[in-house]
Amino acid sequence: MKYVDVFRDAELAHQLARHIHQQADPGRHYRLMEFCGGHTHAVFRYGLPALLPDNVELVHGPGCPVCVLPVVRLEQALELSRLPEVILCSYGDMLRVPAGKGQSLLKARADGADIRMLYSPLEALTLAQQHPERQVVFFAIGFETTTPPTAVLIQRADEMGISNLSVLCNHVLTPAAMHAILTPREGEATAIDGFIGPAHVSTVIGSEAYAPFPRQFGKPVVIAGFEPLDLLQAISMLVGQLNRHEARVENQFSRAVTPDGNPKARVLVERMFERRSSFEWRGLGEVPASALKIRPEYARYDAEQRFELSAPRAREHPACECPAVLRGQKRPDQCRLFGTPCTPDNPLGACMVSSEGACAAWYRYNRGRIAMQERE
Amino acid sequence: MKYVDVFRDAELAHQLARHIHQQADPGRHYRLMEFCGGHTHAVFRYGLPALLPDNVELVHGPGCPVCVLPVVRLEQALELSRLPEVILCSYGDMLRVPAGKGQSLLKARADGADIRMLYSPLEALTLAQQHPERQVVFFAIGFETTTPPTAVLIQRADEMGISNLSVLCNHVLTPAAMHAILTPREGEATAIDGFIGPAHVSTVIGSEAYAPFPRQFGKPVVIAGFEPLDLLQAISMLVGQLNRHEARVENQFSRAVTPDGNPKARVLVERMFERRSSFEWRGLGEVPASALKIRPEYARYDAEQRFELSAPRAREHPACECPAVLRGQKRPDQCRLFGTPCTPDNPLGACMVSSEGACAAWYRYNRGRIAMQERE
Amino acid sequence: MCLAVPVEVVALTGPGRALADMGGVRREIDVSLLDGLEVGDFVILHVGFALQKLDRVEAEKTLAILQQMAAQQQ
Amino acid sequence: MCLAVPVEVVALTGPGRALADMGGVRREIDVSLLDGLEVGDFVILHVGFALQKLDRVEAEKTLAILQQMAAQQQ
Amino acid sequence: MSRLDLTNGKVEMAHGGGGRAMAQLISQLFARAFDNEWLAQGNDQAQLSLPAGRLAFASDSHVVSPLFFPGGDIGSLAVHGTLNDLAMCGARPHALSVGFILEEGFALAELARIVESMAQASREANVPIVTGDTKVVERGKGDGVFINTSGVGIVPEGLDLSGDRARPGDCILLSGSVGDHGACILTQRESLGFAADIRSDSCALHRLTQAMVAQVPQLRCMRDPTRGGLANTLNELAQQSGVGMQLEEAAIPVIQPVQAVCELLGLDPLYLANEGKLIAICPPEQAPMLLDLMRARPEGQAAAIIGTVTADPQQFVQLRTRFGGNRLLDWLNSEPLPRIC
Amino acid sequence: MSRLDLTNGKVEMAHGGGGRAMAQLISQLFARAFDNEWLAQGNDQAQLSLPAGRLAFASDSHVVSPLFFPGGDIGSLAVHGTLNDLAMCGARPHALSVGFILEEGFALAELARIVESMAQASREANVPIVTGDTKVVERGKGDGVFINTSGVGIVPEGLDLSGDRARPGDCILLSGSVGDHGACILTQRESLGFAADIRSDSCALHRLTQAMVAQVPQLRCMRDPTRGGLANTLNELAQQSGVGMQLEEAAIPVIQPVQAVCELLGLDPLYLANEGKLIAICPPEQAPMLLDLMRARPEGQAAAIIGTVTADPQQFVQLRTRFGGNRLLDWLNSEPLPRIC
Ligand code: SF4
Ligand code: SF4
Ligand SMILES: [Mg+2]
Ligand SMILES: [Mg+2]
Ligand SMILES: [Mg+2]
Ligand SMILES: [Mg+2]
Ligand SMILES: [Mg+2]
Ligand SMILES: [Mg+2]
Ligand SMILES: [Mg+2]
Ligand SMILES: [Mg+2]
Ligand SMILES: [Mg+2]
Ligand SMILES: [Mg+2]
Repeated sequence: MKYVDVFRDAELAHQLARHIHQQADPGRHYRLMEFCGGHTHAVFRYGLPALLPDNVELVHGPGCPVCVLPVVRLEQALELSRLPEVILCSYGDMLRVPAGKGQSLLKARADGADIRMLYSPLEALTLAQQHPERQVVFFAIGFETTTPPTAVLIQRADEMGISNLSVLCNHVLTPAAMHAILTPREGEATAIDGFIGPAHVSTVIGSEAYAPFPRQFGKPVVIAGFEPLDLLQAISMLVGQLNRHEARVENQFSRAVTPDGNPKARVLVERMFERRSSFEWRGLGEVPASALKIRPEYARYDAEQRFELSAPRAREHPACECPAVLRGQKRPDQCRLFGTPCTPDNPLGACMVSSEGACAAWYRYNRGRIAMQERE
Repeated sequence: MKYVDVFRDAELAHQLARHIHQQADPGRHYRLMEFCGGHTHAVFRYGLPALLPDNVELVHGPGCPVCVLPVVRLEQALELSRLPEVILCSYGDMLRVPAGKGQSLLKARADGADIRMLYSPLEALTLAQQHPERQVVFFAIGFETTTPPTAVLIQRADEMGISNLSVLCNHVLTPAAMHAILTPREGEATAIDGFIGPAHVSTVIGSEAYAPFPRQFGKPVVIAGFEPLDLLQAISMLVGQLNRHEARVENQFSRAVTPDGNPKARVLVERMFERRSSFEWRGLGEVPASALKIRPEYARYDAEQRFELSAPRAREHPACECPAVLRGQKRPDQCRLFGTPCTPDNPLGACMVSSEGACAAWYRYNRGRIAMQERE
Repeated sequence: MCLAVPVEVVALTGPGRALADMGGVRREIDVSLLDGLEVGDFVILHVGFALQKLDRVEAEKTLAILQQMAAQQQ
Repeated sequence: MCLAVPVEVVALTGPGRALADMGGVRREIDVSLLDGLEVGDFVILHVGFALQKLDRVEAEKTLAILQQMAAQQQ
Repeated sequence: MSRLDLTNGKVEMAHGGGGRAMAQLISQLFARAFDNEWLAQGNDQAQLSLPAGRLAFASDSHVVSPLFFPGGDIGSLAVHGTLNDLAMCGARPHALSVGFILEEGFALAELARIVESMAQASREANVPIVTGDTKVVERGKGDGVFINTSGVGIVPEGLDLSGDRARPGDCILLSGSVGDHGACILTQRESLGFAADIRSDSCALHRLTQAMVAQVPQLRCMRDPTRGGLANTLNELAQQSGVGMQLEEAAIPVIQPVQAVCELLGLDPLYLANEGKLIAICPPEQAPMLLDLMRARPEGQAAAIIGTVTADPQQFVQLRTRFGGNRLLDWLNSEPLPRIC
Repeated sequence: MSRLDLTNGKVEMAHGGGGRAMAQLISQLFARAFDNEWLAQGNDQAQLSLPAGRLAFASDSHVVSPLFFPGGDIGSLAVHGTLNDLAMCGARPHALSVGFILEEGFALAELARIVESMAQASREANVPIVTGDTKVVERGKGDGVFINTSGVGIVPEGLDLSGDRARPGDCILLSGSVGDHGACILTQRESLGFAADIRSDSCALHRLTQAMVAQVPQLRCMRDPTRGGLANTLNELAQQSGVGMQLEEAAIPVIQPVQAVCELLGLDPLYLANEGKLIAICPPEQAPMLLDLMRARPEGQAAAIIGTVTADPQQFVQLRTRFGGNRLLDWLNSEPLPRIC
């Protein structure tokens, strides 16, 4: 596959890894956060930690939209799905995510709710047209990458005069979350040395969006593609900056990321959405100006306006260490719930929800070791 | 089973049969029409012809509501059933009846039409309440027995304010059909000597309803129950009248038939229905004043008013001898379609449609003999 | 035509409603077309409706006639 | 997050629509967020939408750098 | 592995997905209930050491509604159904397979009840369920649960029972009353509104048949008159053997509530399904012995000789009524529908 | 008996009613297509004279959607599925049963196409379909057609293959590329909108397996990685044998369009279903011979040694990536869903 396979060359990867081994200063520790769950996924899929020096540590960030979605929002979706007139549709990732009491969209569907999986949001238009007597609700999740498609959906519905479609909007903003991660809490020091920035988000928002982080927090950001060579190169670039005491935004994914991203997409998003003053991120807590809602001009497409939604209080497990894990302050196995009872089959916190979550990835990767330790 | 088993006593039956053998004048032929399909059914279920003298012949009449229903009316029901909003419901008997082109309600259901079988018409009320967004149409068939229950259905729907229910009314009148059978066509002589009158119809209309037949046509009528002893007794009573050159209405089923039937039921029927000036009986053709329609005061419950129904021309097979068979002018096997191609699996005329039809009964009863003849 | 059977009223269950029994099989039926029914009465049941009361005396009479006709043949 | 892959535009099928190919697998995609696309272009595809054009020259540059870094290790 | 929630849980697509949830369902429900060495092995097939003899092999799917009814449920019915098809050729049944097709959203508690019932039927029959399969279909594409059972058995040496072996003069025996299962299911259909004390006759007949073939190896054939009832099954046999049949109505047992249901709905008990009855055809000399033997067992306690095989190129099955008339018991096209006329 | 309308006809309730319509369907469609002496006999079970040996017995229901797909259909799949389960223990398959659950309204023309495909698969495999059953469910309570097949075969003397026999040091062989069937079905789902030239790998493996066990009777076990894919199936085997496994990613063949579908949908081909592949585990000494033998046959032409069995009380299946890292191939709960992240 063009522009894919070449960036998975194992031999090149080994040579790159050797380069990083040479670069890395044995006298220091590099804690690099890959913000994006896609990177976390790639890290484990290709087994990159085995290639890296011990003192280059990858810290897994909150960049997985289903992980950070507050349970309250999922419960609202479940509530909507139970209305007989509603067809609730969302991406496959969302269907398995557990809410309280062992609920999930998949279980709600088994219980009779009409829940459809979409590959592309435009399929919601077709559903709305095929079922004029029903209310189609698109349960929208995702970062800046997934937001323009949702904007196109609303635009098309508007052009086509479709009145039985609405969007339960949960789009969130990457830079706001990075800001929260870098803002120390009381008694904390910032625990990461630099960011591997998300390639696909950046194709939309552009590399300029990360300029504040070096400036304000002195942390370098390297935007990286999702193939293993991309990641290794970005790691090398971050190690280089840190060795040189630099903090700049660099763009490893120059093949699709420009300084200003996709202006057409950004204009469209700006037209349809406005920032929420604050939004809860599961694991991170309330983050100011970190999410989007549909503008009042398009309120008729806003499921939050169209339906009366209850807002139950989300109760996270009090011992869950996700806030510290997602800030890089703690390793997953330093949470006392990790492994027992918190597992990917029974996730108690955000980081265990999807295979891209920091705790889930750690669990899978280290499960052999963990189980051995438990036996002892 | 009380009031059932005693009237099925085989020993009594044989003695009664012997009585009839003694009664019957070997010098003459008795052609007695059991008007009612229920009687036809009983005749074959119990094997009565074997018990009777050869010169006491039972002629099978048109008293099966599904047989005499014109194909046009069934096609209207099929048409209604294909409307997405319609739930069409009817009695089990109706579901298998073939319309043109191999169609039937059962096949329409297999094709996706929402067709329900009812045991009692009141179930249509429940359906209408359970599906407020749909139109429930009760495809009503039957003689005077089945008409009062339909009347109660309309009355209840009216009292309960149910607006998504209507009735496609095909209720027909027994005396009108008997009148048609006794009215000779050009070149015909009346071919029957007397009627075995229907017990259950008579529980509603009363024995007085048959008074015109002896008076006007000189034919005796004996209302008979449906158990084999009832039938044998009625045959004996008819043979007796004929021997005595009498023509009276006698009531063998005095245990449930009175001279005026069920006045309460008759009043209700009178309130809801009026006579059609003419109605087509499959096999008999147009018979004046032989069927009921819903009165204009209740037009909102009349499917013929509520829906635009097309009235395709029914084309019966030109060689079908049903008109002659039902008048007792011909035996089924005198029709050149009988057996090949007209069979119960592929009925070409009214008399082959249900197991109570004259040709179907003849076919089943005489099939052994017929098949033998075909081989020769 | 018109399948109907004699069933016994075993309980009056509401206005125009009764529980009927035939050979151990029971069903709630509509008796609104008949007045003055009592438990123990037999009625002629058709499509869930009682169409007529069964007259026990007449039934016995009919049976007696049948038996008499038969007796002549023995 | 944000699974997206480079696909080749093999046909323009209507306003804002194109047929895309990846390794022999094809799908109609929405390209309304990009202007001036041509057949043969590669785009980054996410949930059925082309989010960005892929710059072949930059891709080659990145590869060249990678190869150069690797070469230093041989 | 977490615990299956057999109280409030529902069937999910994952239970048929081939992963952990399916393994959990199999180990915590099926393997535990059916408990035998073959299932415990966890292979995709069972390997059985059987005695010598011809192999009998049968399969039936079960789709009954309602799933639970007096006298049984879809689970026990599925076990009995296939055991009986094996038994009808004189085989001793040795093992069953089970294939579940579950509808998404079906209550695991009901499934567990059905599985327990299958397990009990299998234990009582002493025939293990040695292999199986589970599929899950989306809600609205199934009906709670469908169950296929297949089975294998061994036919004792020297036996040769087949539906084509009936000969004119043979006697036709029936093991008990007809129509119980069909009438039971009808009275369970809520919409008809009937209440009656009718139990399905569902039961395993292999012990009875083994006794029969042991004593009367001359038996021509046996068959269980399930769907289509006695009348259609006899037509099948008549056609297979190229013979006619003459039955005596008075000899065919029908229990009163079944007869009453038939009167009420205009049905004929001879066309209603049975799930624990068999027809046996044997030379006339052996008929009395066979009848005694059948009546001596609970499954055959109401057995009767109901007619004889006739020479009839038309292959008609005829019934002599109690009145001496003869009526043709023709094939029916399908299960009879309730009638008003 | 009138003719079944195989052009415009639809499945009706009567086709499962046990009467004439069902007899017609059986004789005019099933018995004609599957054409063999056992079905022709028309009994409720088949009686088979099999060679001596342990009996293998397997059963699978098939519920695939769409019913027709490149490389096969539900009919051929149903035949191959059960043949393969028999083949996996080294058995020679001798006979199949088939149980249809048809939805009222299903086109008889499609049913005929499926039946013809089953007949062809059965002929090609030289394994007859000897007994069967048909049920019809009301419209909306099924999904066109579900097919259960069960099968019997004979295990040659001296063979003992079972999933619990893998031992540390054993080699793990795979007969060809993974994910073809699963990816094919995904690309056939209209709603996803993909078009790709991916054929299901559905095929019968019993000739391959018979060659394998004849040459390498030391084989520990075989299994076909169907639902759940290679990863779940290996986890099953690891758990059964109480061992671990170490695989080499680079050794596992995945064809390019399957890989591309996985990239597009965020799926892992190691978890996608296969319907014509097998895993074989054997002592290391026999592995090269076994590999050669597999590669010499069309069904095993892309066979590879993909890993080894390890001693691991945790029973982990691990994959060494092309980059030298190790990744745990855990059980999945169910078939993977398309992802956006
Ligand atoms: S192990 Fe579970 S509870 Fe603990 S931090 Fe991770 S997700 Fe939260
Ligand atoms: S045999 Fe058929 S066509 Fe002829 S009269 Fe009877 S019903 Fe009509
Ligand atoms: Mg069977
Ligand atoms: Mg059976
Ligand atoms: Mg059977
Ligand atoms: Mg299976
Ligand atoms: Mg359903
Ligand atoms: Mg199997
Ligand atoms: Mg299989
Ligand atoms: Mg069967
Ligand atoms: Mg369906
Ligand atoms: Mg298998």
